[in-house]
Amino acid sequence: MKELQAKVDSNEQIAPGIFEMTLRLTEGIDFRCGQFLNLSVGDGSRLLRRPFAIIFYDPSACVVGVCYQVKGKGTKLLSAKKTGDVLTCVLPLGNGFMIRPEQKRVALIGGGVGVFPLVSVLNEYSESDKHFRSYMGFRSKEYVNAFSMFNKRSDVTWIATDDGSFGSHGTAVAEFFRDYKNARPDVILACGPAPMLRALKSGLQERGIDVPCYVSLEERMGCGIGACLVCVCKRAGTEENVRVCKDGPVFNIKEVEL
Amino acid sequence: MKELQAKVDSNEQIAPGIFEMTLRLTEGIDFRCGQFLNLSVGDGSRLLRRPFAIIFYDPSACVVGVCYQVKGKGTKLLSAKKTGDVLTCVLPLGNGFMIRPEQKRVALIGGGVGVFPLVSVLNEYSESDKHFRSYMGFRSKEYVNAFSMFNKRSDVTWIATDDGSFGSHGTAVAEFFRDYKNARPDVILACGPAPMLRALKSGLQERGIDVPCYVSLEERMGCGIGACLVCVCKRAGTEENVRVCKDGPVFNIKEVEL
Amino acid sequence: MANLKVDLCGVEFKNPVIAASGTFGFGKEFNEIYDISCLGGISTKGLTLEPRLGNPTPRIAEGDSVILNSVGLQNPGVEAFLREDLAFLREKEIAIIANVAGRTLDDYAGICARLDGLVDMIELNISCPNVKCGGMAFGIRPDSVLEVTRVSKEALLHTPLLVKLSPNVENIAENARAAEKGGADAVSLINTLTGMVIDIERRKPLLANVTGGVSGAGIRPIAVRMVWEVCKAVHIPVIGMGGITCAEDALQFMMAGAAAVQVGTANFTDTLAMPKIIDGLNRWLDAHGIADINEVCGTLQA
Amino acid sequence: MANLKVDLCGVEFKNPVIAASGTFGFGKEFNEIYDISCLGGISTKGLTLEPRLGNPTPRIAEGDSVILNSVGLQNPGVEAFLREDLAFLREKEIAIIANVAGRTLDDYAGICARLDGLVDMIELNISCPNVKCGGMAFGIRPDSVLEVTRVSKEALLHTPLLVKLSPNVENIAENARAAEKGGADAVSLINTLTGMVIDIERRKPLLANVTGGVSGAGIRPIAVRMVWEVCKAVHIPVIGMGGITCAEDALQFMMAGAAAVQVGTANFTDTLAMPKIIDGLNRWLDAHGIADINEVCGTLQA
Ligand SMILES: Cc1cc2nc3c(=O)[nH]c(=O)nc-3n(C[C@H](O)[C@H](O)[C@H](O)COP(=O)(O)OP(=O)(O)OC[C@H]3O[C@@H](n4cnc5c(N)ncnc54)[C@H](O)[C@@H]3O)c2cc1C
Ligand SMILES: Cc1cc2nc3c(=O)[nH]c(=O)nc-3n(C[C@H](O)[C@H](O)[C@H](O)COP(=O)(O)OP(=O)(O)OC[C@H]3O[C@@H](n4cnc5c(N)ncnc54)[C@H](O)[C@@H]3O)c2cc1C
Ligand SMILES: Cc1cc2nc3c(=O)[nH]c(=O)nc-3n(C[C@H](O)[C@H](O)[C@H](O)COP(=O)(O)O)c2cc1C
Ligand SMILES: Cc1cc2nc3c(=O)[nH]c(=O)nc-3n(C[C@H](O)[C@H](O)[C@H](O)COP(=O)(O)O)c2cc1C
Ligand code: FES
Ligand code: FES
Repeated sequence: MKELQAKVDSNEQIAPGIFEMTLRLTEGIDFRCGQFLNLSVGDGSRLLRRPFAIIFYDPSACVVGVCYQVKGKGTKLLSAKKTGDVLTCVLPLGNGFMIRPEQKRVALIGGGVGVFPLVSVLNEYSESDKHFRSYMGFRSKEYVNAFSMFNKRSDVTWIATDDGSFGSHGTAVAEFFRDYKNARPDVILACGPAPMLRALKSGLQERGIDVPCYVSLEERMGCGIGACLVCVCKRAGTEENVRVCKDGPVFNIKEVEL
Repeated sequence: MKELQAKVDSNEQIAPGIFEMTLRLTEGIDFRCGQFLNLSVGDGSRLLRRPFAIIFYDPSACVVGVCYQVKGKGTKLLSAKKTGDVLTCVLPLGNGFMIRPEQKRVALIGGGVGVFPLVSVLNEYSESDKHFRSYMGFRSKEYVNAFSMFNKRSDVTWIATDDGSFGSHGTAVAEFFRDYKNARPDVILACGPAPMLRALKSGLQERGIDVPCYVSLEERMGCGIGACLVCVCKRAGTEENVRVCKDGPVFNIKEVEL
Repeated sequence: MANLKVDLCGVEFKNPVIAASGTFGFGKEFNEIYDISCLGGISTKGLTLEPRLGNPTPRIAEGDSVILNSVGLQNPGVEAFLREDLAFLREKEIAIIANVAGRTLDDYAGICARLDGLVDMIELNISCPNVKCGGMAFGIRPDSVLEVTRVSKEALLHTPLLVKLSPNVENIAENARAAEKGGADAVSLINTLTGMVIDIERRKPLLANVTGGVSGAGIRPIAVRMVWEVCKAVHIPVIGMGGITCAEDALQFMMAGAAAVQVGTANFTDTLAMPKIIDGLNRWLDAHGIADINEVCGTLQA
Repeated sequence: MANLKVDLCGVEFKNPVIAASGTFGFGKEFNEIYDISCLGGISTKGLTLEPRLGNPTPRIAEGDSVILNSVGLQNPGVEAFLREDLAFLREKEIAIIANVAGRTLDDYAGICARLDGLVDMIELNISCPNVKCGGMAFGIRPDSVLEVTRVSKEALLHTPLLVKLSPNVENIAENARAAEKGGADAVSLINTLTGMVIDIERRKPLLANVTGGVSGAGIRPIAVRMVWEVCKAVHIPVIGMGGITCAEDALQFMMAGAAAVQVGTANFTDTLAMPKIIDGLNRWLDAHGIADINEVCGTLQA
């Protein structure tokens, strides 16, 4: 966990309103898939950094990649950055995804920008003996291309779109359960909007599926490093909070209230 | 007087802490020497624009030039701008310098960044029958180069530096009075810090010199266009204020309290 | 295109976007940049019975996303306004709000009587923090808010009375209720917060007046909160302001309950800020399929 | 290198730069980024007698050069702090200020008694605007400021008492005098201003708690003004804060009369903000040939 300068290497639109940015860091980091960074947006009026999943890290060049969707003022400002502009970031943050050696069959379930943290899993395990099946949900066809990198490394990819303009009409979670019998995953990794994760949790419960399932959460953040208690969510069944930025963002789906 | 987008064409350091910036406007303007522009500094946290003298305007390309010294946060931000960055500006502002046809011999007295508005006079009258004598004061030698453009077009240039590291040791006003008998100007145009202008005013009074003398003033500004009454100074001998941005920045030295 | 017309106390505004007092003069200068007849209205620079010179310079300083001003009440006096500026504004067919101030209750009564029937609305500046023996005193305590409102209202037969509230108070809703009780037809808020910037090299305040009024984008969350509190507290219309820079900002104030908004400092940052806000409101309403801006007001769920 | 040491009520600070309560936890996380023993001190996250869960999320929103938070008083309780965090901070050899809050006068007395002699200073948070039946009530009116200070002071035999003032008041100098009268050894200010941001798409407040505390660079001019007013009003030391981002900002507060400063929101914008401020103070003093930071305090000419 360091505060580093990051020089913009590239910043390109890869789908409507979705950008891929690569950043050259002033020094190397230890990175594990599922971790994120907290990035300044390069304007004095924005006091908070923006958290984004690190989708890859190239240790030889000290380059990290993120993909972000333009939503509000900060990501709008980011989208105008040019090669050579200097930002600052704190990274790597959070616990990241863990796949135990004996977990060979991995299900990845992602919705919207929630697919990005999962991309880093595929990157990290690209040369491993894991078998991936991916279930991805998007708003519509145009967004699918942004995630084509996804297709390359997983054994099977199921795509669903909200409007049916690509793949099946529906959700990633529905696709996952449809394919469940064939997939028989040893571990499930998921990331996406809260309703999606809730549907996954209740789906698993209803079906009595007890496969380990880890989800990566999003919360608005202050410090991003665990000090300010801004980004909490409740530990399920307790009167205790966990910090998404430090104790997460990856939690066992049973551990947290969604 | 318009609000226009201005694309940075160039932005280069020409002396320690002094930059020349050229800006390409989205449309043409009517410009007279001594007028200024009010320029955004390209950061959301700075709500006020910065006023700078327009040192030249190229109507064929809709390009204006300014020279600025890095003083505070805004000019610091400006100095980091790169070719292609887009700012906004309001221009042309103020009344500008007027030289009547019968005024042939013109004395220009400038101190520090106050030389810039005078540069625009030389540019505007470069092909005219006017004879210029310039008296320029700088902090030290390194700053003189920044103003070398000045040398080219005036018939005689006297340079003074605070520390004597170039030209004579002293002030532009002292040089002017030393040369006064030879110069016999028909009109005097001056710009510089308040103490310099005050020395000029009292020097003229003491010597009973009644040649028309115009000075360009600086005041902190809000709107820059005459609406907010932030930038006033007092009309001499009255209980009335004038607005530097709209009624000036050029005033008859007798008209205003310095 | 949606309806942008709003009605406040029987005065019609083409749209809810009004130039805030002190940042727009009497409209002539901005009219050199764009035709100001597109605006909903203008609140004039603060007028007094006699001409005033205002405070010494420097009168402006800058913070992060805020500015500070200590212009004070420099103005040509109410007679000069009537003689030289009113006709021009009338031609523009926008609602004219005369912002007025005074040192004494008599001053307020006097200037209200003089302007009665000549402008569309009168806005009492009881909160200008720059003039020592005027502004501050009236605007802070509920009892003096009530008092100055009452005497001003009594001087008015034809023109609705707007009272502009200061944010430098303990409980702005209480002051709004005092204005309502005193007979205000509407309230506007917020005026500037009191602040100070120090020039550390000279070890002196940057403003010649030592302190000044803080305005601009940075104060918006404070202003929105206060407008929301006031809208819950009174039954008269509320005009919201403080850091509005775009249509989305204006909508925050309107959802909190404001019937119209004023735009001040943003005019400095972008001389075209107000036409852009009006345009932005139109586009936002269209994009959301809303036919009338009035449908948005006070729709906050909180 | 100039002397940066400052002494407040007999407590020595290596330098006048202190982490502000709530933005720095108990120091462990920032210590993963830099060795926090370089700091002058730390004010802990607000502690209560029992653990607290705080407010619902989202707990943070953004404005222009400001943020809003509604964390509320989430904290592990004073016992957990003593058990798990105090020893770590002691090792760092920085001044430890325990920021404390409560719902009742007894709460304040109780937590002060529990911490007496165990920390270097106790900072009463009587101004946290987020907890409905706690914070706000005590910090607004001079009489209740005096009361809560008095009962807290009576519970303390060994540890100096710092009272942290709310800016959401009519006259902060009066509240400072009340704290002084109640026995405060020092005062700190400002806590956050109350604000609100509306999500216009959902027509709901962005913060689950509806309103939140405004902090960050944008509030600095308001904070400097208040610190200056308080420094003129009391004889006890003042710790200034509100929007400090760099050494030059800190110097504004110190010239206005503050003996030390706290840095909050800037830690989010730049995790290295505080070491940079300390470094900047050193460089500024050297560049100006000043041998001791204490020579700067209260030197404003106004
Ligand atoms: C751990 C984590 C990883 C993320 N990874 C990605 C990613 O890889 N790609 C991607 O496109 N998005 C990702 N997000 C969401 C992303 O952080 C927000 O979309 C972004 O911060 C919005 O910023 P803005 O300036 O556009 O919005 P604004 O509304 O202007 O932001 C205002 C404030 O709210 C915060 N905020 C707004 N929306 C969110 C959100 N959904 N989650 C958290 N904070 C928010 C901002 O960070 C900022 O502090 C991630 C969020 C978290 C917490
Ligand atoms: C009509 C006019 C023409 C000018 N022409 C030039 C020029 O050609 N070249 C040049 O280098 N400078 C010129 N100046 C001065 C220049 O505007 C300031 O140096 C500059 O605004 C400082 O900005 P900053 O962000 O560095 O300082 P900051 O201190 O960060 O600025 C804070 C605020 O104060 C204002 N301000 C600070 N110093 C001055 C000043 N001396 N005069 C007016 N406003 C000030 C800024 O505009 C800003 O609003 C001119 C000023 C005026 C009024
Ligand atoms: C330069 C300046 C002058 C002002 N003069 C007045 C005034 O004369 N009367 C008044 O009621 N308010 C005055 N104000 C306050 C504004 O009308 C408005 O209430 C305040 O600036 C907040 O809005 P904003 O953030 O959009 O600027 C002035 C503000 C500025 C910036
Ligand atoms: C996330 C957050 C949490 C805070 N929690 C507390 C708290 O528990 N107790 C307290 O006295 N102040 C608290 N504050 C207020 C700060 O200590 C400080 O007074 C305020 O933020 C102004 O300083 P700044 O502008 O440097 O942040 C908190 C501020 C923030 C941003
Ligand atoms: S963002 Fe500060 S604790 Fe998570
Ligand atoms: S800056 Fe507004 S009148 Fe000159």
